[in-house]
Amino acid sequence: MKSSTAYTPGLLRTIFRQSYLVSLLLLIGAVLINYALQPNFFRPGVLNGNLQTFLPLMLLAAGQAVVVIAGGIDLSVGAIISLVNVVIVRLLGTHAGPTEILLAIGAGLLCGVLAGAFNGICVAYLRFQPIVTTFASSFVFSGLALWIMPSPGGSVPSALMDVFQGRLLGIPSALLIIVVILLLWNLLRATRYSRYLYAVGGQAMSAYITGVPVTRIRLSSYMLSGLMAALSALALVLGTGTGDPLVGSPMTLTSIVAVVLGGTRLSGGQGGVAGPMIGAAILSIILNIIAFANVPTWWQTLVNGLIVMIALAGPGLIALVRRQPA
Amino acid sequence: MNKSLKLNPALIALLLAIGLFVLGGLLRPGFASYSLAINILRLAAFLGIVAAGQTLVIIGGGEGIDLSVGSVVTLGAILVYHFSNGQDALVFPALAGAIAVGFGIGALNGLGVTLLRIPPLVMTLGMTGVVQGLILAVTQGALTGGSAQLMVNLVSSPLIFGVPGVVLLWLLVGAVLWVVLTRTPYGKQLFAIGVNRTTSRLSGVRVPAVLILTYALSGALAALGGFVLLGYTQRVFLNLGAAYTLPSVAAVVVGGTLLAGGEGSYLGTMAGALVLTILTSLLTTMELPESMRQIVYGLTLLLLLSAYGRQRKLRG
Amino acid sequence: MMIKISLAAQHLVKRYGGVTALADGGLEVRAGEVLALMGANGSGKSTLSKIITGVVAPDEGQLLLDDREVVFSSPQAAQRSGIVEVYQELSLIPDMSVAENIWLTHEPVTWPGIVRKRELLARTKELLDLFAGTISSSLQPDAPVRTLPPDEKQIVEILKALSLQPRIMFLDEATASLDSRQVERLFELMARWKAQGMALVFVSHRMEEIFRIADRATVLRSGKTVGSVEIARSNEQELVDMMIERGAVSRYIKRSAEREPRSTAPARLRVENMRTEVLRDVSLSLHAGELLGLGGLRGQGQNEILLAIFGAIPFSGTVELAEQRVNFTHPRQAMRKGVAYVPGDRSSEGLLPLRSILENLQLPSWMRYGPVLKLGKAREDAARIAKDLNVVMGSLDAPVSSLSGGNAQKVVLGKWLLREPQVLLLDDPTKGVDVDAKGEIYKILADLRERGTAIILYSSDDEELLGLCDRVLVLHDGKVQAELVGSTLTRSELVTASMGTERKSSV
Amino acid sequence: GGSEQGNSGNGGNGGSSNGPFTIGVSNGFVASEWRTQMIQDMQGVNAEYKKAGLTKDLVVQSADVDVNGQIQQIRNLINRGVNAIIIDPNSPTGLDSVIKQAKDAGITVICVDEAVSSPEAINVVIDQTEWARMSARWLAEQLHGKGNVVVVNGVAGHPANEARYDGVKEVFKQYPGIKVLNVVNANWDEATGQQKMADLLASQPNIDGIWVQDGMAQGVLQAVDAANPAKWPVIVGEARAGYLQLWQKVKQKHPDFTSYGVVNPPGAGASGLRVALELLQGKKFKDGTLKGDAHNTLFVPIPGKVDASNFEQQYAQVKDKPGTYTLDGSISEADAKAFFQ
Ligand SMILES: Nc1ncnc2c1ncn2[C@@H]1O[C@H](COP(=O)(O)OP(=O)(O)OP(=O)(O)O)[C@@H](O)[C@H]1O
Ligand SMILES: Nc1ncnc2c1ncn2[C@@H]1O[C@H](COP(=O)(O)OP(=O)(O)OP(=O)(O)O)[C@@H](O)[C@H]1O
Ligand SMILES: [Mg+2]
Ligand SMILES: [Mg+2]
Repeated sequence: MKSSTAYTPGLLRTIFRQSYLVSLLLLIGAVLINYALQPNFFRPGVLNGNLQTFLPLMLLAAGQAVVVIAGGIDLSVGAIISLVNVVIVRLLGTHAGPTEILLAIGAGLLCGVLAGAFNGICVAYLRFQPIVTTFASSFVFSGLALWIMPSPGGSVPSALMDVFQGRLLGIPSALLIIVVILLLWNLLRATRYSRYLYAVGGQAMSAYITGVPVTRIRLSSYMLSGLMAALSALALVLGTGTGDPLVGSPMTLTSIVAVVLGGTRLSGGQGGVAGPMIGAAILSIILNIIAFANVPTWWQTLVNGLIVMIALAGPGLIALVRRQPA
Repeated sequence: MNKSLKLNPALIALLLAIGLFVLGGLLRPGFASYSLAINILRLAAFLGIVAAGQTLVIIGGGEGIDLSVGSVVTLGAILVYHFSNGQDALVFPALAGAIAVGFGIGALNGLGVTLLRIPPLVMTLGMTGVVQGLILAVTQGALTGGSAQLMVNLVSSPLIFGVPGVVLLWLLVGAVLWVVLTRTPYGKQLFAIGVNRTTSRLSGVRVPAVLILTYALSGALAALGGFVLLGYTQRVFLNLGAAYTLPSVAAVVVGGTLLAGGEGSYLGTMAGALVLTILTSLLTTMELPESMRQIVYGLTLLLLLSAYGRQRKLRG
Repeated sequence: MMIKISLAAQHLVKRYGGVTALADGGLEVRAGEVLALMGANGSGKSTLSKIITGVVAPDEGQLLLDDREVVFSSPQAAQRSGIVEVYQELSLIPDMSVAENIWLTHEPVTWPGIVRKRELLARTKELLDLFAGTISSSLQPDAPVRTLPPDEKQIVEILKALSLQPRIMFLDEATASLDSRQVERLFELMARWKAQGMALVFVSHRMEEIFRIADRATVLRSGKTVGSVEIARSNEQELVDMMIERGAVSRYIKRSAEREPRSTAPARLRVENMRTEVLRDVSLSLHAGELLGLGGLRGQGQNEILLAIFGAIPFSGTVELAEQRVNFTHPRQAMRKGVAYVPGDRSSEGLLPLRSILENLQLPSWMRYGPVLKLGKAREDAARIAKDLNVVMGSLDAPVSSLSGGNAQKVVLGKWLLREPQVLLLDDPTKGVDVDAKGEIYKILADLRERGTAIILYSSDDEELLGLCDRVLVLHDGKVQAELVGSTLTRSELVTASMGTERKSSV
Repeated sequence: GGSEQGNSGNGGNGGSSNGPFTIGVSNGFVASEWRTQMIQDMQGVNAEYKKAGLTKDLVVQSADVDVNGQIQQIRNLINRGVNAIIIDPNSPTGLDSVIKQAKDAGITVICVDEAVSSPEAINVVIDQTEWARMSARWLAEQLHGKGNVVVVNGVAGHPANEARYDGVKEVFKQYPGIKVLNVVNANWDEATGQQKMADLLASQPNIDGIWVQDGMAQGVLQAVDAANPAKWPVIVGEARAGYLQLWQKVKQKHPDFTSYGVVNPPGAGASGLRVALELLQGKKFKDGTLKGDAHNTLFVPIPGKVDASNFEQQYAQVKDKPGTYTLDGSISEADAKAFFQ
């Protein structure tokens, strides 16, 4: 049947069209609860500290979202983080000067893009199924990470970390980065390229016969995801000041939960990047809430799980209630 | 599209398994031994049984996937361990209980996916967190109980020709699932749903009911997997099953079942489980640094994927 | 003003594994003419046009553009040479807006690839105005395509092709889902484009359309081009004979006059003030062995009636089967009570493409073959019904996607006939089905009617309604506009009723 | 923004004071019996201090988190204004900056179970390298200095894993007769350990000895028991109830079976708590107590080992405990005071 959600014209539509509307409300709710439990939440220092810890997952979710919008999924982002993380720290060496720093960061980002390209070639040109392909490639990447740095170590020039943990142009660096990413996304959203992304994710065959370079777009989506993973890794390096070949793996599945929390459907062709970044923030804030709500030790994991489930179920529940009267 | 490649993926996977095993024998004298073959069969049985439910869920389509199997395996084992408490008489009641619980958790997944329209991947992932949380909250980390001798005999000790019971149990599961998928209305309807839900509904199939049942079965089979795994380890651990979640998906895909749904077989999954287990064992027995093991494992998996399970060409 | 061009396709061959989609396809079209591409279902029309527009890679054969050989490795390549197609199965992205869809790949952009939104909307408006008066107010540039009815989707698809300012345009069954006014408008436009020197290739199964719009016709038969004729110097019979081996033309089978429906007998189906999002107080009754037609413009609620009776959508009002109040909330319940529904959209609502013909036929009936299926029995029954409907197929185990339109439609019918329904609901069952297959479907319906099955038939083809039905309800704007029976069951009555008293809101 | 953290704690200024103190705990990995026992031990010890009016309830943050998540845990503890934070670190170096922030906020930071490189923190740990050396030496001696050995390690790339294996390599260097056939990683997971061991036994008939880290020895012994080779290899074990119970079971069949388990005490957390309280009360370490590269590590003694000599009484202690219970031990208040001037 035509499951066409009735078309509501005018201003209302433009509001409801925002895929991240629900997640934004959730975020506000979460922040308020957090604030209620932690009165000093809005202290610049505290807020900045929180943003720094949220940032890596937010960046990762943004990259994951791009792949998802283009109709794919990337289970290797965590491994890419680990790989880039150790590459950067290795190249920074013991006492790095400006050139080493630039070199290391450049190489790290390139490394992420290449890893993404590897996924992209397998999925777009060889037409493997995304989930298992990226699951398989994640072993390759984490293996490489282990090979490059068998056990955690290395250090990062404290000057560099201070830049990240301090302020740029008077704004907390983490906040600045988030804002820049969102602005860049809005710019991208206005380009033809972003329409290709949505077209490929929405209906690859239609996109192809319309003349969209499907294969290349798929490839590029994975490269973007790789790049964002690399940025996330960079944020981790600057936050932790060390290299760790295992650091990324726990973040992979979380990034996907963040994408969905952000109102971006895994079926592709819909949603955006802002939502998933919000989703990532929500997931991190839940940890704060649990921390400040004095949840008994043994119940923390359960409470966390339940809150996430409820957050995921929220939109569905609303829709369900809406469906009932009909 | 391409008929020659579609030519029964289950068979391809089986050939791959045998090929890998022989290759192992060449690379590593002593690999292709009877005892190791038996050992591989046993290990494959654990993965295979856990991947059984995964197969059903994936065939059901709609991005169907169950990432909660790992945690349910752990829960199942813990329940049997606790309630059987080492007494043969209590093994089967405990098993029944564990399977019932697994069934219930799966049903919740199904409800979330159908009624609340939560994408299966995140629904089941979230369920993992909840189940793990429940285990911690209830046990507070103290896992008490015992594993009955009966269970140990059933799983570990050889029954006939040194073949342990768990392998026979696996074959039984395989036979049952083959019947279920190809010879029952449920199976036919599951494939139909996997291909096209609108058509199925308009042909009188109760799509949500079938899906909820499917996720429930996946939970139940995962709990069964926990039972057999317990028979092997004889002790429970908080992360007993975690290592099975994603491999179970890989086994299904290597077995030639489409992640898109609507096409596949459990026989394929069984072969897939064998392939993955042989690969892991081979890598274990070769003297390689862990980093190399991981890289080789990943690349080989990619190679397997290239054999089939590719998506259709854009340009006909 | 466009330069004169000509396109010739010669000896094109395309095989899909076993199936040969196109054995020796060819056509020739010049600027400023409309070429009708004709042929039965599965004769290769779509394949031929898709090869020319670069979507399908041919196995053999060549393309000549202005007498120079060309190879299109992708749709873009063909587009660059000014060749575009209005695809039979459409090429729209559901979640994107009308404007985004129409201009995809050639949006007006400024550096660095930023799309000029305002200009985009303006240009889209211009295009939409071409169909002003035949489309609803909800067809706006920024409306998501997902929310549009089939006819308006089709129009967007046409405008999308037009927006590329082509020199050669293929329209593959572009009229199949349009209503009569929209077809009128399309023909006016085609005439205009033709005058401007565009070459048009027009695929349709509707004879009267061919004779109205086409200059020449090229006919395909089972993958081979069997010839071309000047429409002016030809007639329906000749074309039909070229299209199908046996000269047998379908004839509408009217009820034999002596067996009038026994209106005195209690109604098999009665519907009282049915209301849905679209329907407004529809009531009807249907007797055993009666064939009731639903007419009117597309999307006036015809298929909502069928879906509601079948329990597939919620509604208010009452439905009685054999004088018993029923309240179906799921098709399964309706199915159990002997109601059957053949959906309008074959591929997405009627079939399981990946699965075998057997599984498609038996999908509603598996329960009958025991908890552990007696496959032998199921196969027998399926084979029988497939034979009755003479479905042309490799075997019951062949994937249903290997069937051509007509045969696929017979499978959809067959899966319900297996259950010997009391009430049969049909949503445009001959849409995109060739003359030959149409005839066979008419015959099946007649037999069912003789055997006392109560049938409701919605058709977008007025001839069909007039030819087949005992009674026709004309719907307009969710209400029954008129009931045509006996003397009033005429074309003119049907058309006037279709338009309704007041015209539809037009932008 | 460490400096800004400074004023965000209430009463978080270390120095001399006599409580009651609030102690925070950050644990970044929950799916482990060892960690749960560690937390229970700490809660036990804290109960004493609470009765004495020295502390309030422990503020425990326990969740499966990545390094970054643990940084967030610690930040939250800082923002709650606890007086001391006891960390079981997910990374030896990754927490340095947040630990510094804690220090700047005047909070005492103790790392247990595993050492961190940050000079601002005090590590209260057993010497993981020595822990490994002990069992490696025992194994080498059992083999009379020659034989084929396989090693079953934990998570490749995990610092504790590397530290321990370094110790092992060190020892084996002194015994040229010992040949390491193969090294596998079973991720501190009993089931994985059992499966990998089964593979090794089936494919390598000539294994004389097995060195295995704790958390997997049980699985390894089970695999050996199941394969039951003609000549049993010498097996390093672990000091867990489950393993000792299995040991006892094996002894029934193979009276001459012997093994060796070094205690890796979850009580480390409790020890850390005691040290933390001394520091909070303004005590200073005796000179030379702190060792390690950063001179910030307090090695608490390894509480003991299980071998043939003391198996019986050790087994008696744990024969009714859940299999996951680890032989334990933590320093007494007196021991703790002994470290201070
Ligand atoms: N977006 C696209 N634009 C233009 N051509 C495309 C696009 N996507 C695919 N194609 C063409 O469609 C065909 C199928 O795509 P693909 O490259 O995956 O097939 P292939 O590589 O020939 O298959 P195989 O790997 O089995 O040989 C190829 O000829 C490719 O060049
Ligand atoms: N992708 C495909 N795979 C296999 N067979 C195909 C494919 N596409 C078309 N065919 C077969 O090729 C033949 C020609 O199909 P085509 O769609 O060109 O016919 P058509 O003339 O357009 O029919 P209709 O009038 O129903 O649109 C049919 O038998 C069809 O089943
Ligand atoms: Mg066609
Ligand atoms: Mg067709």
